[in-house]
Amino acid sequence: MSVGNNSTDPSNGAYLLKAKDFATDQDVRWCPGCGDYSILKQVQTVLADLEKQPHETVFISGIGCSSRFPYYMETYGMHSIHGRAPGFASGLRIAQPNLQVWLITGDGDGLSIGGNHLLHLFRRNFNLNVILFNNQIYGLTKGQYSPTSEENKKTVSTPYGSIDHPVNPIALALGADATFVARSMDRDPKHLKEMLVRADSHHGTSFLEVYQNCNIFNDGAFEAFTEKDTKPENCLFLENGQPLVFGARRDKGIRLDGFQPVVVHMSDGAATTDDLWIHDESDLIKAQILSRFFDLPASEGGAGLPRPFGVFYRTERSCYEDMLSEQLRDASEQGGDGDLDALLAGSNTWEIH
Amino acid sequence: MSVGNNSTDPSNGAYLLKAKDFATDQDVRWCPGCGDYSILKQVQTVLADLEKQPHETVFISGIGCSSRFPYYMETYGMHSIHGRAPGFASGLRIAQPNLQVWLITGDGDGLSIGGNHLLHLFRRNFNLNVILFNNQIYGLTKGQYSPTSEENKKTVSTPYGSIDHPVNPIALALGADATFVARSMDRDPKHLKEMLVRADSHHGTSFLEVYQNCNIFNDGAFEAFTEKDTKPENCLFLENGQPLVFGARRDKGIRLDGFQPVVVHMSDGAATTDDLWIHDESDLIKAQILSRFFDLPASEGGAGLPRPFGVFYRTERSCYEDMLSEQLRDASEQGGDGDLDALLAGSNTWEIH
Amino acid sequence: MDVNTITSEKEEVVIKFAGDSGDGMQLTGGLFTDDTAISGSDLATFPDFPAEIRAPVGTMAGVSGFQLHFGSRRIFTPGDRCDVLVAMNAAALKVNLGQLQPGATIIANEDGFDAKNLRLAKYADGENPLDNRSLDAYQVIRLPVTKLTREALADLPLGTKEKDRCKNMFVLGLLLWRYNRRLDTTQRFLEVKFRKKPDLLSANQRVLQAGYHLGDTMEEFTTRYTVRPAALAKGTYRNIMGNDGIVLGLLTAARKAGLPLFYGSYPITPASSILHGLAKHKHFGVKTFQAEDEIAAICAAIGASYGGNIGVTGTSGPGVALKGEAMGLAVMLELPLVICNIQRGGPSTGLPTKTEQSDLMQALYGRNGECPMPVVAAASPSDCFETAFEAVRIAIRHMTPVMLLSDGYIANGAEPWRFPRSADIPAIEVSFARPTADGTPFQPYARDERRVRPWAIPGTPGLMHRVGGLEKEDVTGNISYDPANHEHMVRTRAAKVDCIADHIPEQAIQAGYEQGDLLILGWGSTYGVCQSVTLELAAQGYRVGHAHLRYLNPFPRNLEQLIRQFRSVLVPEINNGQLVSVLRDKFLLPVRQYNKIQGTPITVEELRACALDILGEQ
Amino acid sequence: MDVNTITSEKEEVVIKFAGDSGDGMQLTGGLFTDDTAISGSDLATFPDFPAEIRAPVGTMAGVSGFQLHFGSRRIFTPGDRCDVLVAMNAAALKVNLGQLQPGATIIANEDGFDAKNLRLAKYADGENPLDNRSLDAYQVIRLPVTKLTREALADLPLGTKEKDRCKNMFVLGLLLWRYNRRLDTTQRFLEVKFRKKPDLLSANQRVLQAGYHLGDTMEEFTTRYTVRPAALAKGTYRNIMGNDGIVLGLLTAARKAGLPLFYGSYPITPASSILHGLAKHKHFGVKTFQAEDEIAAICAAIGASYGGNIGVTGTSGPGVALKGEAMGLAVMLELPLVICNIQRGGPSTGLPTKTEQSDLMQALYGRNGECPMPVVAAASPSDCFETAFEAVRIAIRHMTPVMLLSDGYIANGAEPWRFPRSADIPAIEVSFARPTADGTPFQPYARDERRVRPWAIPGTPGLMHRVGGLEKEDVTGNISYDPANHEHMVRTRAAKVDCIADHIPEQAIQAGYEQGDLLILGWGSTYGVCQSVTLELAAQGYRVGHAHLRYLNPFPRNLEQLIRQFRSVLVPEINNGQLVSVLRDKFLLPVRQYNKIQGTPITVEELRACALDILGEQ
Ligand SMILES: Cc1ncc(C[n+]2csc(CCOP(=O)(O)OP(=O)(O)O)c2C)c(N)n1
Ligand SMILES: Cc1ncc(C[n+]2csc(CCOP(=O)(O)OP(=O)(O)O)c2C)c(N)n1
Ligand code: SF4
Ligand code: SF4
Ligand SMILES: [Mg+2]
Ligand SMILES: [Mg+2]
Repeated sequence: MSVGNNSTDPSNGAYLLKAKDFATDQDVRWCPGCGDYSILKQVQTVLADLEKQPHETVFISGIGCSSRFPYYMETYGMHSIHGRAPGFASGLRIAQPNLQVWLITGDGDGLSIGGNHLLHLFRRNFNLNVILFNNQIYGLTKGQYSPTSEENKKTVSTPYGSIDHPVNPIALALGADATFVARSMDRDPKHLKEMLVRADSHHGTSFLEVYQNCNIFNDGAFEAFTEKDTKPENCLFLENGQPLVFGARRDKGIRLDGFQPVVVHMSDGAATTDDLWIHDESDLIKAQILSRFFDLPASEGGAGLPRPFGVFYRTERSCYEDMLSEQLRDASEQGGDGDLDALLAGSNTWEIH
Repeated sequence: MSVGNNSTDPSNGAYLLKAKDFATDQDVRWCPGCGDYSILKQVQTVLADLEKQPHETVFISGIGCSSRFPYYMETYGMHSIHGRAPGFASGLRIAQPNLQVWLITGDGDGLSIGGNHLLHLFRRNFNLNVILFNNQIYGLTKGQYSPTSEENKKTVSTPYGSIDHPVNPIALALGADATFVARSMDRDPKHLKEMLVRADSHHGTSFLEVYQNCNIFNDGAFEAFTEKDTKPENCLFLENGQPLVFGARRDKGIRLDGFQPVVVHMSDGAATTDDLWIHDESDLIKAQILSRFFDLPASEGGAGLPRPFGVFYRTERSCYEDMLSEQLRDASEQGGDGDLDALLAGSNTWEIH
Repeated sequence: MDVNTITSEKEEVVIKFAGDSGDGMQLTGGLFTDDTAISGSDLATFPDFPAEIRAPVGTMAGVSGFQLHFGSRRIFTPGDRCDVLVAMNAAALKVNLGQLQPGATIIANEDGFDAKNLRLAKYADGENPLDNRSLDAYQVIRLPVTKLTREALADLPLGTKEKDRCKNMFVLGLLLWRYNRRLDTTQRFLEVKFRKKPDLLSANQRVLQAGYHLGDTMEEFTTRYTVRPAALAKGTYRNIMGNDGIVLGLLTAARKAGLPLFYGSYPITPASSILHGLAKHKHFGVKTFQAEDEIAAICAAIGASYGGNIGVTGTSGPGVALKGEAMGLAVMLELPLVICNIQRGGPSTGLPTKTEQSDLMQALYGRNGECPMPVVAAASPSDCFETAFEAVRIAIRHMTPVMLLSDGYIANGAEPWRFPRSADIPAIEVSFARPTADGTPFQPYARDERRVRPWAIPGTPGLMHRVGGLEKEDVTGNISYDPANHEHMVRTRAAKVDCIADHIPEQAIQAGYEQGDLLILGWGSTYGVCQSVTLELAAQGYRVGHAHLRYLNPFPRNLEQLIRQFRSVLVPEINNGQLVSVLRDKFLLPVRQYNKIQGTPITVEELRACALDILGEQ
Repeated sequence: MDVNTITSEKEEVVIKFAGDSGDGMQLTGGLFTDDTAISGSDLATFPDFPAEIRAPVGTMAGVSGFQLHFGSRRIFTPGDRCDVLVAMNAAALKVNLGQLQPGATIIANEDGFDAKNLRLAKYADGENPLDNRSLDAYQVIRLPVTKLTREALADLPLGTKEKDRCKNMFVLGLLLWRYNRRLDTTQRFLEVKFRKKPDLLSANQRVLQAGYHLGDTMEEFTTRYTVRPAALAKGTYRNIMGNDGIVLGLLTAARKAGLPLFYGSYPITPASSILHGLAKHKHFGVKTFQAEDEIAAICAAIGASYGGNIGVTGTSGPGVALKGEAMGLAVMLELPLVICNIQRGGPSTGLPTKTEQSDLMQALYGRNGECPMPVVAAASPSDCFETAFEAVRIAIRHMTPVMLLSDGYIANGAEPWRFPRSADIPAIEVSFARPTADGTPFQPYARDERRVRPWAIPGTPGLMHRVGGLEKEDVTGNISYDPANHEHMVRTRAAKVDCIADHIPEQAIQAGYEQGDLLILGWGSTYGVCQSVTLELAAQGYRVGHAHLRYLNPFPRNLEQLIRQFRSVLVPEINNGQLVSVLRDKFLLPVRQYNKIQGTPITVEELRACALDILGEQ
């Protein structure tokens, strides 16, 4: 861990880690311009800001460009096998409940081959943070469509266009009873950092989908949300307790007609912020409605509902490893610390003289 | 196919198949009293009622007690491997789009090892019917808890009680964009048959969860919903376009306060059916709310919302195999039927003389 | 004891208790076994359950059996053929008739041979084997057990159903009388079992006594038999089943290594009972994790080992097929891991409730790339304890995944076990990597003389490093595409496994001659039959020896030399010759083979005949 | 052509085109190869791509290369060492210097050796290999290619970036001149390629000519070289890469069987291009299905075969590890299926972009239970066509899953192929089961003389039946726990695969002597090097022969006898000796082995040396 020009904690004079202290000496092998760089930088920054200890932090990934991530973090790390990171992370959480575990996955790694493990991770609610790099493509294998690719996508494996209906990761996570569900994007460092902090602070499995640009095989997939001219019209940034407002002049909002969300314009006095839907992170039903703001951005001919970013839903539920530790504690309080000789003897023995 | 005492179609004098014509000569190996028997009987009856042809019908299952099903159906059948039935069914649908495919799975087969395949089946929307036998236990392996088992369940594998938060199959299917989502129970043959007919009539993947009693390892898991004294209070039978009414005297209903469903009593005049929520199968958001009527029945100390049975949600979306056939048709219309010699030669050849 | 019964002695007896799943034959057999053990006999038992969870009452599919073989000599198998068959109904008789000794005794419950039972057992209309002289070759004792049971309980306030459930005690009592036992032990067990149900207790005790006294009173019973105690090593014994042996072996090894045990598994026959057994022992700090599938189970176990626990996963053949990719990763990560494969009949789903040894090649080769892994195999229920301990020891000391092979026959079989005292069990040394004093960078793939890399647990300051499935540079562990490094690593991983041979015992001859005409070389659950046949033939003067392989990869260093002490080698396997292939490959040695692929153990008769053929040719 | 250049003849030449990923070296090499092919030379090519998708410009990790070996004699490999290296930048030179012949020609683009490029190539400060005499052993031609290109395009309305993208044409032109070619073929290709971009077309043509003319004008170039046409069989040729060979083989076999082709796959290097290739050919009725994982992919393929298509799945080692359980089911179902394994460096994720032959044991044994499966292996890019055809034929005619092995070296390598005329390709006979005339019940596991069961497609009236992974009774296919039946079925499944040996060609000697001192016995991608070495040594009078195995299970009937015609057998493999193990097991035969496990092919030098050692000992 290279120690840069020291800055110290005024309170105790202890050395304070900086973002670059979380960087390894390995050359980063992503393509120039890849959205992964930004995510890496924000993660390193956030870990430093949160004064995390590198040796108490573990990054576990599957396989994919995104899953190269652990090699670039000066923490403990495992670049495992395709789609299975949740398994390794679950075992590690059980073995070492004091470590901080980050799980890095992609739209293929986490939603194609690894979908089932992710769902079971959500329901067990292990206390760790999942960052899903969604670039709507298989990057590492050079450009096949992925479960999140839009319909009729032409790729090397679908020259006639893909015919699978895409996964809605947020809706899926909610359906699987995830306790923390959020979305951010590579191109908005401030928001991304904020979401990383939120994810870290949640006790339970935090699921953070990050829109990430693959500038080689799927360049501009998220332009409508990331480019400053279209972003304000297409992105709805969720803030707990705040009305759902968006638009360059923050003059548009979301109101609910019964259950149907509609866009209302406040400029033309058609509505005021008081009429608007107030975001409530703890409301699963509303979160499920928000997760369905999923059609094409208006600029690309969609129904015109903006794409939400931020924390859709958050709830408290006991974590698997906490309950397990409790069972172990109770068991040894009752059963004692386990008398090996008694165990070996079992309930019924006899002597041969 | 044993042909019983003939009954014939008055119109054309053709022999009409009866339920027992869909039964094989194999002894059924389920435990006496198992809920599977009822489901088998209803399926055989429905196939006969719908005048299905045995040779055009295929049952594909994974592994589990429930997955023994195909052996008892005088149709084509494959008892495949654990959790993978969706793969085989997908391939078969693509190869033979004219066959009628039924996929039989269990809560372990379909939601534990096979969860991911089921989700991808849903989004691809192959035209087939999935019947998930949910007995909230692993039957064939003799009684371990399953992904649908209630929390703190004591089983051979969890003597201290299970600590996994259970899967909500309906919510999960909705989160995965299934196009037909319904629930029924082994003990209500009439309703079960109705749901089987509905599932069959849907063009796309029909997901039907059936509560099934495992009287050996999880007896009475669904008593509250199946026994006549508690059933009316705990079950809400959904009918499209009808108000949500339940109760022995059909005097209770569901109203929505904002998004919060509440039980209202019509006897005490507190409400009339006009105030009630009208079921709309095509409304995904409402279906999602209904899927959350999932806590313990009131009789077992739950919040008091009844458990819904019937079709939660239904929508039309193109099926994978139809779109694929179309692509193939277009391709040969453009590319011609494929000139093998041209293919072998490729774009660039030369002569050696 | 009344005068006109005489007592005769027997060296060994095989009894089969058979009845409907509901007749409680497993309990009956178990109780008689306990009493037998205490009487000092050596013994072996094997249950056979119906393939279905609950097959219809009275059908052959529903017959449940329990076989006990005991004697005053060493007993290694549950026995080929039965001297006594208890048949609680017609189906039980039909299913087991083929397994009887000529002249065997059949104790039949008449009440289980009524029209209905006969029909369910698929006897021809009007045919009752008890009447139609078809059993003349046997000594048939027919008793209206149900009737007698009800009579014995006539005055008790129990329903007929409950009363009938006691009828197995009647048979038990009768057999205890027949083998000259006393009732007290069994009484005590019943007291424990029915502590909370006093009326059931007295009912069962009454019926037990009724059966016992019938022996004294009934003319038919002229003889009682005694079996002298066997020459067993002095000490304290218990009964043990194979999967329980694994449970205890894993718990003991973890304790002796001072590491928490993590067991990740997905239920599958016949491995599930390991999960069940371990889950009961949370007060030993064992963490059991029922995963969503076999892949998640092994990955979680690897994750736990990465975190400094000893990670173990268990399954059967089809599950192992799913774990191949993750095992490959474990080989690359060079972390401790134990994979238990309780083999069953294959291929595919195969015969889940039957036994087989057909996953050896899969254990050795069922992964992509050059992916060497140590493989050990248990030979018997009690040997499961030591083998599981060894698997953990090797995994930890050599930082490698280890495959432990057992099978359905061992898993469900039981035998007496002179269990060790914990104090006598050696510790397993574990050394986690510590931060380098001089702050020099940590090298996760630096190796010791055994080619073993350090185990550096996340949470340790200063040892941050990255591991993964891509080829890595030796010493530093950085990703490396360097051609020479790849070859070096492939050969290093192989050498690391080979070098385990320097840290395991040499192969010994376990019975018979150290050299001579025929070596019976086995592995796994054929141990008992190999021992029996070898001792028998050696006693008859044949120069036969038996060696049984616990270590299948690497082999003990002296194996080839040991084999070459014999003119012929016979390898009996419950597969199509898998160890044979490995031996031919390793030693270019023509070996004879006996293969039985019927989901059932090789019998003494079968192996003896084969061995004698070979000896005859010489 | 100007007077002061002379023309000399060469028997063979190896050229390496190397530059940054962006420099278009693959295209340059491809175009030069096309022209070379038309000139009548025999040839072989191999690309080497950077391991990363887009490594940083100018770095060694970013170097992309294309190697061409052509000559007037038969050419079997891309060549060990290069006679000519085109180095578009410093990194390209550094990466490839090790591969050069002594005295080789280096054509270096000066503009790629500026300070920045030198630094990125990790040359010491101030060191430029073009200046510091470190290349004195070679003949260095340094040209400011970028500058010259820009000059050639000075007056064109293109951005510098676009102009610079033409610089590979300059080199191409120069090399066409050097090897005495004309420009017309290449011109034609450019016309096609840039049909829609006239300005880019003229730009590229201009630069091409500029490079060509430089040859005439520049003093340095005193010699042009000609390579006579090789003695190739007359006919029409095309170039083919390995995975395209599989694509064509599968499509042709399906067409010749009159069955729709279903390909279920999950992307993985280096197998993905089979999926890409097949997806392009929907007008051949091929149905491609990109599944959610490898397990779903093979299950879907089995489902398609169950439905009467020919189901195929393709992957690489780690994916095969996941398919083991489903392959076992396919063996039980006895349905046609082809599993393509394009092997890569292992174990685990290993070296995804490198080649290896280390999945042979996995192919043979990587499943639970006794689970025999035929295995065939392709020897070269063009052989992929025939081997894929054979795999489909065996799968259909013998109703069995078949494993087809290729590897990254074959997949990405290319060679000229005298492709067949469809009319000359035999049909594959398929007979679906038809309803029994007499209405007798259908027997799904009745077998013909090859032990093959009927293929009864759902939708056929009267043939309703159930299949599955549990052991089944022969003939009826009903579930059966009968011990004897299980053994019968295990042996039947094995015999069924063995009997395929009666329906494949006997093994032939493919080069050199039919008997003698040394047999070089290979399989898979070592074909070229085995041929080269054998022909060379045989020409020198050594009694060496070469046999290359396409059929790895079962072996051709005559294999052992053929092997025993030689004093020694040498098995070269890009693994740790897997075929060697199989041969030792099958034939108890000591074989010599040459193993290279570096992710790269065995070179002629290496194999020659090893062969000579063995011959020397004799
Ligand atoms: C078992 C297995 N199957 C397939 C692959 C090949 N593979 C590697 S990454 C990948 C998908 C990557 O997509 P994604 O998860 O979206 O990551 P990205 O590269 O887009 O960041 C695939 C199919 C593999 N390495 N292992
Ligand atoms: C690969 C694999 N893993 C595990 C098993 C063992 N197994 C068979 S069925 C089953 C679960 C059955 O539960 P469920 O799907 O709910 O079916 P049920 O028996 O309850 O009807 C398991 C774990 C198997 N056969 N194959
Ligand atoms: S391929 Fe795409 S995702 Fe992968 S590193 Fe390059 S730009 Fe990033
Ligand atoms: S175990 Fe349960 S689910 Fe299985 S057959 Fe018996 S009762 Fe039915
Ligand atoms: Mg991706
Ligand atoms: Mg179940």
